[in-house]
Amino acid sequence: MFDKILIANRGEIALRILRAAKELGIATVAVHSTADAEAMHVKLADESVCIGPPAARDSYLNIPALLSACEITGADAIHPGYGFLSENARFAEILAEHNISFIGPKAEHIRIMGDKIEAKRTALALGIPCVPGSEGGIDNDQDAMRVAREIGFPVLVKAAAGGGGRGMKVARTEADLLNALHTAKTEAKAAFGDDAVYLEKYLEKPRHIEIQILGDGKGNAIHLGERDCSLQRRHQKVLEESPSPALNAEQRAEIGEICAAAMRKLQYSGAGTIEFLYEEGKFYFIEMNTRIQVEHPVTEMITGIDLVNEQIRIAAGSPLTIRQEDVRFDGAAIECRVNAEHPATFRPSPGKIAYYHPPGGLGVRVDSAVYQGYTIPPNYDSLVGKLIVHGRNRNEALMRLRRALDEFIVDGIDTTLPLFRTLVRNTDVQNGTYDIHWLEKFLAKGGMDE
Amino acid sequence: MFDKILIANRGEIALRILRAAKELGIATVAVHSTADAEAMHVKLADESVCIGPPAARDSYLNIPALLSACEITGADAIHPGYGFLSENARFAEILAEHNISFIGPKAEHIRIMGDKIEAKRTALALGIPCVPGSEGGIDNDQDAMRVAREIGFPVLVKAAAGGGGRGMKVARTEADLLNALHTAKTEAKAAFGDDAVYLEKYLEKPRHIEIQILGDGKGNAIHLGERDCSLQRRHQKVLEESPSPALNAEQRAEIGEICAAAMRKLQYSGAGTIEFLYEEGKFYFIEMNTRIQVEHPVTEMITGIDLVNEQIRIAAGSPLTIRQEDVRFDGAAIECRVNAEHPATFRPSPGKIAYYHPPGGLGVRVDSAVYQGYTIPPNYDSLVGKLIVHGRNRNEALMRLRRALDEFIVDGIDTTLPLFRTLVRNTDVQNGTYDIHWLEKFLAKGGMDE
Amino acid sequence: MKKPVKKTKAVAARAPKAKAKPATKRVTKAATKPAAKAAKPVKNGPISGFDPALIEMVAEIVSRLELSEVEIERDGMRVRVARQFGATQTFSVAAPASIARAPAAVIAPPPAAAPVAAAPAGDHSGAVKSPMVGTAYFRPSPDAKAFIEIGSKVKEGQKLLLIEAMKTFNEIVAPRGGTVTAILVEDGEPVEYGQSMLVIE
Amino acid sequence: MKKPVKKTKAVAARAPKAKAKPATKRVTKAATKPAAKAAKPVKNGPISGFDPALIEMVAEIVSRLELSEVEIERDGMRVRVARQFGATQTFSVAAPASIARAPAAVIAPPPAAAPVAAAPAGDHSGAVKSPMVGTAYFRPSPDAKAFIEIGSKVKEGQKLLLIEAMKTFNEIVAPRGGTVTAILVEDGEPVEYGQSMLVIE
Repeated sequence: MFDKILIANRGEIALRILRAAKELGIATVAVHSTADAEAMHVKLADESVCIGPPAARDSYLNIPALLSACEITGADAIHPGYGFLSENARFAEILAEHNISFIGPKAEHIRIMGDKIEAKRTALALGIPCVPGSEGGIDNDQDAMRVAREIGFPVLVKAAAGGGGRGMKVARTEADLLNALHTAKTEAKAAFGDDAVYLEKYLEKPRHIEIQILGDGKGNAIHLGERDCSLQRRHQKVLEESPSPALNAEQRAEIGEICAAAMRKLQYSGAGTIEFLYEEGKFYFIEMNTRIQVEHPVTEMITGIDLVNEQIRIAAGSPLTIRQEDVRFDGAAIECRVNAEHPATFRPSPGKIAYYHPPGGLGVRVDSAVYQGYTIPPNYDSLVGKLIVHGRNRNEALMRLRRALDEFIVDGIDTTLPLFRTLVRNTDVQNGTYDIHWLEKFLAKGGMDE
Repeated sequence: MFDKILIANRGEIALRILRAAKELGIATVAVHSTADAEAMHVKLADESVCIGPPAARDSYLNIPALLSACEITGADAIHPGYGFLSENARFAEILAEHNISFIGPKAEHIRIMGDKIEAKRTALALGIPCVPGSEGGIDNDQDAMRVAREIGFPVLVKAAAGGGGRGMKVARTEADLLNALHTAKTEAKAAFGDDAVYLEKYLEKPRHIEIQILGDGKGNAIHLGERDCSLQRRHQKVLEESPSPALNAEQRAEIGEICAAAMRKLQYSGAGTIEFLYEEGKFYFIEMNTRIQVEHPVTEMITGIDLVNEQIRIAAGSPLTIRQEDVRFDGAAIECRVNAEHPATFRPSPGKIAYYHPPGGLGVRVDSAVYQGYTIPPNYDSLVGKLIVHGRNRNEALMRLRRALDEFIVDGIDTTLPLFRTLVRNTDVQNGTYDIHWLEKFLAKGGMDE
Repeated sequence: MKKPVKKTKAVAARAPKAKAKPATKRVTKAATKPAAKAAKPVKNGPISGFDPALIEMVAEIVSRLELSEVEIERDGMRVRVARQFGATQTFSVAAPASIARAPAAVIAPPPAAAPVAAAPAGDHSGAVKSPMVGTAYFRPSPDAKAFIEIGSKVKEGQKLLLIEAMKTFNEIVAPRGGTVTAILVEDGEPVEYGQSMLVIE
Repeated sequence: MKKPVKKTKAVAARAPKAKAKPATKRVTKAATKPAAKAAKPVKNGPISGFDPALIEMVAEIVSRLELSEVEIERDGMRVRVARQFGATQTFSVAAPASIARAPAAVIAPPPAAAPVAAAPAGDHSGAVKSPMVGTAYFRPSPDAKAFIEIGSKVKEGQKLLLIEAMKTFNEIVAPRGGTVTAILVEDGEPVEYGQSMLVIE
């Protein structure tokens, strides 16, 4: 096991890592920018080193400074958290060259999954379902119809040279197809000087469902079920839950095993998440995150497994301590990302927290690095903390979330707490009938207006 | 189900009840003395009523005021919490006369268990093991020896008229017995004018182990395992854990089933705790608490069952939702009672909390009704809050407790947090090798001296 | 005695909240007070030159009155006294602030429309406070005349109102003689312990 | 260039804590800032030249009364006393308070024995701060003479020390000319970004 872990991150995830290390009896080094000198994890760490000015490129992304900090403190491992250097394959390699353990997967896997095309190719090869479509361009109407029938309507006609939504046409039925094809070709020609188009399955109201996996790097891997992260705004997850209201145990076991099997084949090491769009019973691979995720506590709450603890153990060379058949999914968990933003306009609201009182009691977990009097610096993301609740079933979790939200006080700055107080009382959210467009539409319709 | 529950208590248990009621969608009424006008549960309740001055007899024990508060608010049930009126059979009867539901057992069972002699008689009749002894007085040396051999050495010779430890002699071996008997008789004669004595099994280093039970009042009852509350000071529990380091699954199932069977026979309704001394594999009944207990979260953490929620459901006439075979004991939980007392002298330290920051993260629960700026009144008990941790095993729970204690900040008053920081690092506590005398001895030996 | 007309339970149930909360929650602070006090040293100040005792004295005021800042300038006579509300008062401040934004408003009750006079009158030396929880009645029966009204002259020991608690009617009498200058609860309204019901001056 | 003698990792590993922490953690409170400001009047004032005892005395007041700031100006008689509520102050206060009682002292490091001069000098306008994390060396090789010592006159651009980071030695040169009045880190000691290493006046 490691003697001393350097935490190459900030905010709540830095504190999360610190807690896991402490519970393993491992010494901790907090590195921080000058803007984060007063951060809670800095105060709680065994040692701390200021590594640069506020700009992340000069501090949290500053590899030489991190290496120097390891050297002067004698840290033998780095946990990168999420964001920053967590999915930087070169960083993982440099650490290896310096005999410092990277608490994350092999550089090779980070690199593969960091490249969209390579990731999809690998996923297909590993048997992970992807969005079906024509392999290459579509030359004529007959080919178009044949492929469209194969992948099933609705289909999306996309310009090969396109981007940003231009040159894209949806065909909902066979009758629509040729018209869509010709329009797309015409538009593509006009816009890009190239009328090559291809076909892809069109998802109208997909959910975002992701599978948490753990691998030991030696060919063992398990899945820890899914998280439903469909409530998003501008592609940012807002509220996550597990189990997904859309899946049953059989579907969970099936997609879970597909992912675990893929990770066994890949000899993946550490924690990872395979993200899917999900519609009408089918999963479509989006990407794989080769790191711990913001919403990991949702999985911890229903499985009882400490994911960061497992990451550290695996990086230290331990085998998986849990077999797939030992993983149990107990009850339901929901996480709210409380941001320092106006709950309706989402204008960022950094500043000093004048009063802070987190909720407590049964089934309530708060992962937050703020405290009363702490000033949220304007330099980084706006996450104030995560409120996670657990209940014996989804309804109990929702009721618990409601009461916990009503106890949570963060004053002095705007937060998105009021958004969650509204969401937890919304019928669609209560029924679990939402897709990835739901929240944007809800907000556009004035859901948060007075 | 009830429409509105009046919470006839204060402090953390009042907040605990409020949370359970909110999660069931039931409206809440907080009643409070003038000293508790700023209490958190008062601020969070749907309605609040001041029922009297600080002295408990004029407020929290004032039955007419509580009835009037029910009347003016329309509350249809009262939860008494622990202490105050929670084990007052007459109160339960008066509520019944006023058609207000008492969230607790039948008055009859409160009364039986409130009377030491009647409780022991009932326990024996229900098959619950009690401390063995001579049924009546011991008349001669032969009888004494016969009985002593039956119950096994060491035995305690007790004056029938005695009390407060006077007229008590321990006989560790047969050779000691007659001398102890005669000395006790002589002392008893001198002290009480009556030389009648009786014999009882003497427990040298017992643990305090209690069994949590739930009954539906209709003959169904289950047990939820044990809590080990051996770490005590002046008969006050200080730290509780489950499972007990002293029991194995078989012993747990056996004593648990004895208690559940007894409660089925009794047709007990609601939550209750059967307390035992435990020594060398044997249980000896002490008493039964016919209410929710301070340390109930320990059981909630390892079973996932919300005990206050169950109390409310049962009082509303619902059957038990959990069968014995569905009860699972997951991992280990430990609770620390953080008191507003000096950690070495235990001098009470009421006053204003200048800074408050509870620990958070995975497996950490804080049940506390204080907040920064809150003044702990000198009128009631000194409980600041309860820190409860859960881990996959006892070692993980201990490590988590250690890190959570180090995060916990309560400033402006003295608290017993430093005591727990010491205890969690103590070898005996870590090994679970403690009995009910351990803590007093540890403190007497200067365990908390600088 | 006949039972007076009583409001329905549903109505009665809502009332105590509106009444009780603002009284208990709003009292806390007094932002301006310290200013007057802090100004003193400047006015009288015969201080010249640097003096640690001065700092100590000012600091002591700052500390005692929980000020966050005192600024004194002599030339041009500048005084600045600031007080930040942190810990002590924050909960009372914080809770309402959160409610304002909380759709459910469950953290604390809305700052109900308590009669403006109620708050000051509550602490008035002439206030008659309820000795128990119950329902206040100002007349012996629904169609009878009220015991008192605003402007009534009352003698010590004179009957003012009844408080019903546990089906019994408890007479509340005047603790002293004087004129009824305010009645703070309505007929049939629930009252809690210590709640001011009327003022005799 | 020869590699200077380097302390063993074990030693180096412990060092930053003692050093780094007081710098990063202790600044918040009264200790440094007010002292630095309080030093101002000393310079200009006819009090007694630079007087550490004065600083110490003011700092003691500041500390005892939990002030966040004291400002004293002599000409025109300006006094400013500030006290911050809430976290900046409270957390730093709270943590050490808890540690004092915590047997493990893990909440924060003990208030290590930083040189008394270090704190005020940290914010000194003449302080030379480290532009990177690394290990400071004051001589080009173990047996060589130090580049500078206290009292050295230096010119702008003159070599002051080396900071080793990632096996390379980075020259730190004087940002301006003057006299070295303080050296705040030891030879071979780790330094963090922004840490004051010496003072040129």
